[in-house]
Amino acid sequence: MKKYLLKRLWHGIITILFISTATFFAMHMVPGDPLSSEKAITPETRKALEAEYGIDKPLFIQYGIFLKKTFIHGDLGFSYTNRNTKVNEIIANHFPVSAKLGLLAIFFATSGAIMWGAIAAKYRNKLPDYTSMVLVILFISVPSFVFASGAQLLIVKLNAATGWNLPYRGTDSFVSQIVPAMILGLGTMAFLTRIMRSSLLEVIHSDYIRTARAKGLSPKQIFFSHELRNAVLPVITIIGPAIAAITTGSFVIETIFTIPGLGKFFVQAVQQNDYTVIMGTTVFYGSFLVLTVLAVDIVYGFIDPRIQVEK
Amino acid sequence: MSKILEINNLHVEFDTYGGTVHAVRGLDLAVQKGETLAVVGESGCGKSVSFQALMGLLPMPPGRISSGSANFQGNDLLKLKESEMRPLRGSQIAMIFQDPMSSLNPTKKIGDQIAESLIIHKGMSKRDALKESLKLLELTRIGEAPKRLNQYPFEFSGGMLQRVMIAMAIACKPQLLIADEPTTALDVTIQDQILALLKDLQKEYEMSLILITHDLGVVARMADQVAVMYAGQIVENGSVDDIFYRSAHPYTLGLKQALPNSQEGKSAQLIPIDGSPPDLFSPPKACAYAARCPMARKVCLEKAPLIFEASSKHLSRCWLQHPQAPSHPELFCGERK
Amino acid sequence: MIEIKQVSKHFHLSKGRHIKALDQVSLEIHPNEILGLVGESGSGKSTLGKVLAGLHPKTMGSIKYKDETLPDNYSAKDFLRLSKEIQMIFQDPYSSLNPRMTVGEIIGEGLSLRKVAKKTIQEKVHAWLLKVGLHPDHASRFPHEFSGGQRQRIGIARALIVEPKFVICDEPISALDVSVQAQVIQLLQKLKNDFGLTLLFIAHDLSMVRHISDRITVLYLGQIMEIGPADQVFFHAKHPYTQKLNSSNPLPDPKREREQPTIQVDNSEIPSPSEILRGCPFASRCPHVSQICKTERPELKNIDNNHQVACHHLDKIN
Amino acid sequence: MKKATEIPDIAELDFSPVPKSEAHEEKMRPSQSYWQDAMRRFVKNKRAMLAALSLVIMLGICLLGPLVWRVDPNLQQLNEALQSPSWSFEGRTAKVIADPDNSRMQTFVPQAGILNSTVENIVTVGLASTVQIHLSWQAPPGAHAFQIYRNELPPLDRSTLGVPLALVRGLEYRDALKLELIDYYYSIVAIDQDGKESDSYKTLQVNVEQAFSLSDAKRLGFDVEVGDSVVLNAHPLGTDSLGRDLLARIMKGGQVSLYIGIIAPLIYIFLGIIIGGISGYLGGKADSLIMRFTDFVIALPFLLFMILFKVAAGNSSENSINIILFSLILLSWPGSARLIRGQVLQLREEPYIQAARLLGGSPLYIIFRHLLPNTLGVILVSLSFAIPSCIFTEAFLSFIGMGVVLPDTSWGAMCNEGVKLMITYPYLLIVPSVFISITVLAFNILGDGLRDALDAKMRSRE
Repeated sequence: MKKYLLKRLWHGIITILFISTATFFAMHMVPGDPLSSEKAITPETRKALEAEYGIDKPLFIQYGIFLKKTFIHGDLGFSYTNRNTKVNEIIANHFPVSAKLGLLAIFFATSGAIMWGAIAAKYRNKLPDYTSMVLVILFISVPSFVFASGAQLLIVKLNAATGWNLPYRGTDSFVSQIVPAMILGLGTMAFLTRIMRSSLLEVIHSDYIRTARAKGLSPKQIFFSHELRNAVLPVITIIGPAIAAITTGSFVIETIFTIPGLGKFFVQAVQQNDYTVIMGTTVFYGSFLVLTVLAVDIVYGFIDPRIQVEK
Repeated sequence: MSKILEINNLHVEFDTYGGTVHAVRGLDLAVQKGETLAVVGESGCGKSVSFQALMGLLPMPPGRISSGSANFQGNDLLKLKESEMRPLRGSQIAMIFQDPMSSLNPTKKIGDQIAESLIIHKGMSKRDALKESLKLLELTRIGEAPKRLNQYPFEFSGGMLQRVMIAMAIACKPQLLIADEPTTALDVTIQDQILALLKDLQKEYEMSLILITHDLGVVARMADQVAVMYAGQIVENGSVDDIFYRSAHPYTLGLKQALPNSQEGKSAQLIPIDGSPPDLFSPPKACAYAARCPMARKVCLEKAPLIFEASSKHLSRCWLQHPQAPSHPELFCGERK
Repeated sequence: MIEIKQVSKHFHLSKGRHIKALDQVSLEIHPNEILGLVGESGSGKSTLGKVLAGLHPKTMGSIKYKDETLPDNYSAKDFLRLSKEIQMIFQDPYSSLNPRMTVGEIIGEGLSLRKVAKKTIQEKVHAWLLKVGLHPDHASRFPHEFSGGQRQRIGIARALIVEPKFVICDEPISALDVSVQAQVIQLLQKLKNDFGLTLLFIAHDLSMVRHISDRITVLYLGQIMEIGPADQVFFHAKHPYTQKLNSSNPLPDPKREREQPTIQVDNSEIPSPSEILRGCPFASRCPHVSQICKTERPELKNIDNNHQVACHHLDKIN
Repeated sequence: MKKATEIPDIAELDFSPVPKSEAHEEKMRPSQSYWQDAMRRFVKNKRAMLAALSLVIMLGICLLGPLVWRVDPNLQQLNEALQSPSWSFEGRTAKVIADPDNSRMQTFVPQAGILNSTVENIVTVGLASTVQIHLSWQAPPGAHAFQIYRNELPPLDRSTLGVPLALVRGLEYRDALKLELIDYYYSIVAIDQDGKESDSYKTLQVNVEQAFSLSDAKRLGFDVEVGDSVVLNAHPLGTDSLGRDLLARIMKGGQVSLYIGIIAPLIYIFLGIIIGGISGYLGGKADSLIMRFTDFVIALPFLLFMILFKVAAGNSSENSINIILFSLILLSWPGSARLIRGQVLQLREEPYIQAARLLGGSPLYIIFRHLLPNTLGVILVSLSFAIPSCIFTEAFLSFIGMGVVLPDTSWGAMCNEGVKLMITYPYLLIVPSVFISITVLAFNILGDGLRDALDAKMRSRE
């Protein structure tokens, strides 16, 4: 188990390095340099700025400095558009907002998927199954921004019609996060529902469930002590990628609902060509995702005994 | 001796896209207390399906029991409600399956899986059930039983898993154990061990044993009574010696002749059975074996054969057992001549 | 005809761990004989078949076919050249036929790869369909329309249409029903006589191997335990493992089974092939085991004409 | 089993021997290849056929539509802006009028006195058209200025006069504010010396006609004079804020969405087949090297890198469509390479491949004769799921402004434009959303149908 953990951790570190390198060089493919967009600056200021940002040095030295700053000092530099703000601060200020939203969405997606998937599998080829499968394919096919805009429109009209004051933007209260989180988790939930349904169907038809029935267990006992745990395993393996989908999906939701999360900030930075912020956010998100997938894998190792003992 | 289980006229059908498959077509069987009944037949003859239907383990739909009764200690198993059947399953009647690897839950500890039936049928506490599980595991002669209790199925070999299955099956001292091809997936030397174990446990617990198999060697080693199945019906039923030394049905005879003998010296040619079993979507009205039978007569293709008694308690579903039918030298025809 | 010398085959699992599927196996196969190869799962019997056919490169040793030393690693050209000599019949009649090809294409594949004229192929395919007991009309059908026994016959026709001299039968009957097994065995025996084939017959069913073979080789965990004439090995086995194998094998004869002395209780497990370090592989299960068995590997010793056994305690046991 | 009790007499039974040939006859169903069989299943699947039909319609609209609907999707007609969808396909005629002249303004000398009456004689000057509505009126004594209100419904009282348009210190007002083909109710309230609005008002109902100013007409390419009339386009799906026809834009945007959605998967699955196929077939070191690399690419956060590539290629580049295409391919091939490799690895061990090797089949022969035909089903299914996911990705990127840029458009980009005016003009968002959703939905259902028809695992379960 220890060996397995170390191996996985090592893989994770290499992947993060790869992501950083890819990000660095992708950013340096940009034609011109970040300062050319600045309004008229004197050669002296320009020199000073170049020195400040370190872009007067050869590319590979810049790369070395970038790696050293990023991984040894954990310093992602200053924003270009907002000179006095460190990228670290931006992340520290805005990531928690996104994280809260993402966690809520993941919770909503997984719990919903397990429930719907189980219901669909249990009533296979009956009405609940058909309805949930139609909804699943709808939720997979309709882009989240459509749902988000639609929901917002609905809330606005509802408020106008009833005189209520339901929140449709911002993060003032916990309530205001529920609708965005649900919409953010919708696609993932649909996807996971499908997996849950098919994995439960496979489990239901497996030999060991027949054994459990032959032992005289009741359907309820079989479901909770045999079927559920085995059926959830494949769902858990996909939670890593699902978290990735949800975190990146949050760009849109945050933009539409004007939630001041990191996603919205990233989109803004891209629109303003704020390179340090783009790079910093990418490296941060990339590392975050790699670590998340790693964490999910490790958790999986604890749940599935086959992995636990083998490695 | 008394009958512990009596199955009458069991019909099982499957609804598929291609039509209805008549998998079991009127099965009659009786098992005596403490004896071993072997049910032999080739794949697709309905032997496993019959007993899964009996235990209520058949997925329905597509499966369907269209008629029949099964008397087990005064209860008709086929008419019992699921909730009435449950207390019997695993405590009075237990079952073990062919593939021990897939028949155990891969994510549950062995000990917990054995303890489960003790907890539900005997109302034991988990602690007592685990203690009892250890005893059961030791009974199956598995090595290092205390350690095994906390392991998962993937850490076991096939033979050990089959021992676990057996431990699980005998946990509540059932009166009847149904073993569905228990050794087919195992190596010969391991099969030997498992068969010996089953034999010993049967004696010790005074269980009746129904052994479903396709291997005539296993039948010869284990059985008291034998039922030979073909195309969803029993074609011959008798004691193990009746079946092997006084085969009264051409199919039984065919099976024997298709196997190599074990006399020293040059062995005789194998005689294969031509053709393949009939399509059970539309089973033949007359004798199902007639198309492949080297001894077939016109009547076999026209009329369903009746059941004749070749000798005492030795039954055969074949027209050639008719008291006045022409005789064949290989086929045992009782005291007729 | 075939001379196998000290052939080993190791499979690498992960760093530093490997399985010795075959461990210094030496064996001769004579022209026009059927050599049976028995062993339990993990004994390496299928591996030996695949090494002989060139499907697995061998780790060590040499194989001589007629007078030619076969290459370690086969190229497509080697296969094409040797396809007239060595062919193989596979175990699983379901996965051994390409589901997207018609039966005619499958059987004719060997000929079309040699660029034989289409017409000739068609004629030969028809002839072979008849030879294996199928109908020429079946050529246009797909494998999924056939039963296991019929599929196995298609596999036999595919292997034999190129007229090989040596055919490796890798458990050709294990997946079949008893009545169908006899059909396939009979077909193989007939074809062997008609074409003067040499067969390596791999199976785990001792009775069947004894029935069809002239000689039997017993393999256990990648090593040969005993080789000898079929009846010698079956009725007068000298190696404790072969004896155990024989006594475990249930015979379709209730009287004999009742007579058989009940052997002492044995709960030993077959060790995993990666665990064997040195000594006799059967040492962990052998009732006659002594210190030497655990440290020294027994050599194959001639005890009779053509009968060889690898055991330290031959005299003590027999 | 029970012994028969009544045994028929031997005379009733025919125990004569059967000739061998009579006993054995083989029944076989008509032979069907894998593809025929799959096709039959697919055609029987009603949902999948419906999806296929809607895709054909969708492709027809986007590719053939522009041949029928000859409207320039980039044509901006500000006076046609933000028209709601209407199902009348008939063109509307519009008069061409002289360009509005804003220079002449009547001088207005306020009369002294106390404001105690309302404005008189409100009239329209010239043609009241969608170009302009010119009002003029007479001032009551004491009026120093006038407040103009406009409403789309007749006002009921002083408080329901509608939108205050302007405060005018003259006796005329020219209204050109988003005029539509409806009746307007203009109310004028006089204002006294102290800037206090009078309590009374006068209302005029104005009937608007469709018209074009001469210069607008010329700019749009009509060769006309004042007094002529031109035929205007109908807008079945309405127009956007710049007056561009939404139907034409949907067709154009659809071409882009479908182009990216179909070409990208075709290319990256092809790449995947080659890379995965080589990797799986070669095995060993080459395989683990290639697979390690694909693992890394898969680990890249997909959307972030899509955006990153876009930024790196220049955010406002003219070639925005191909940049998205390229980035999609660059980031998506590893998935299909892995899939194909898995298939090849699995198939490579199949006995029929080994049999083909034994018969002397070269690697190329084995790949084309055995491996590819057996992976084709999987490839087709993954393609049918890759297409909707690419359409989705493009829409997503364009929606956050990171995708297709002007002058090109796509459904996602149209949604992006639409969301800004969503509250007041919901159709701007709804129309492109519906097109995206239907297309993606249809592809997904089609993929499900294909998988059901082709998947061998599903077949054996039946």
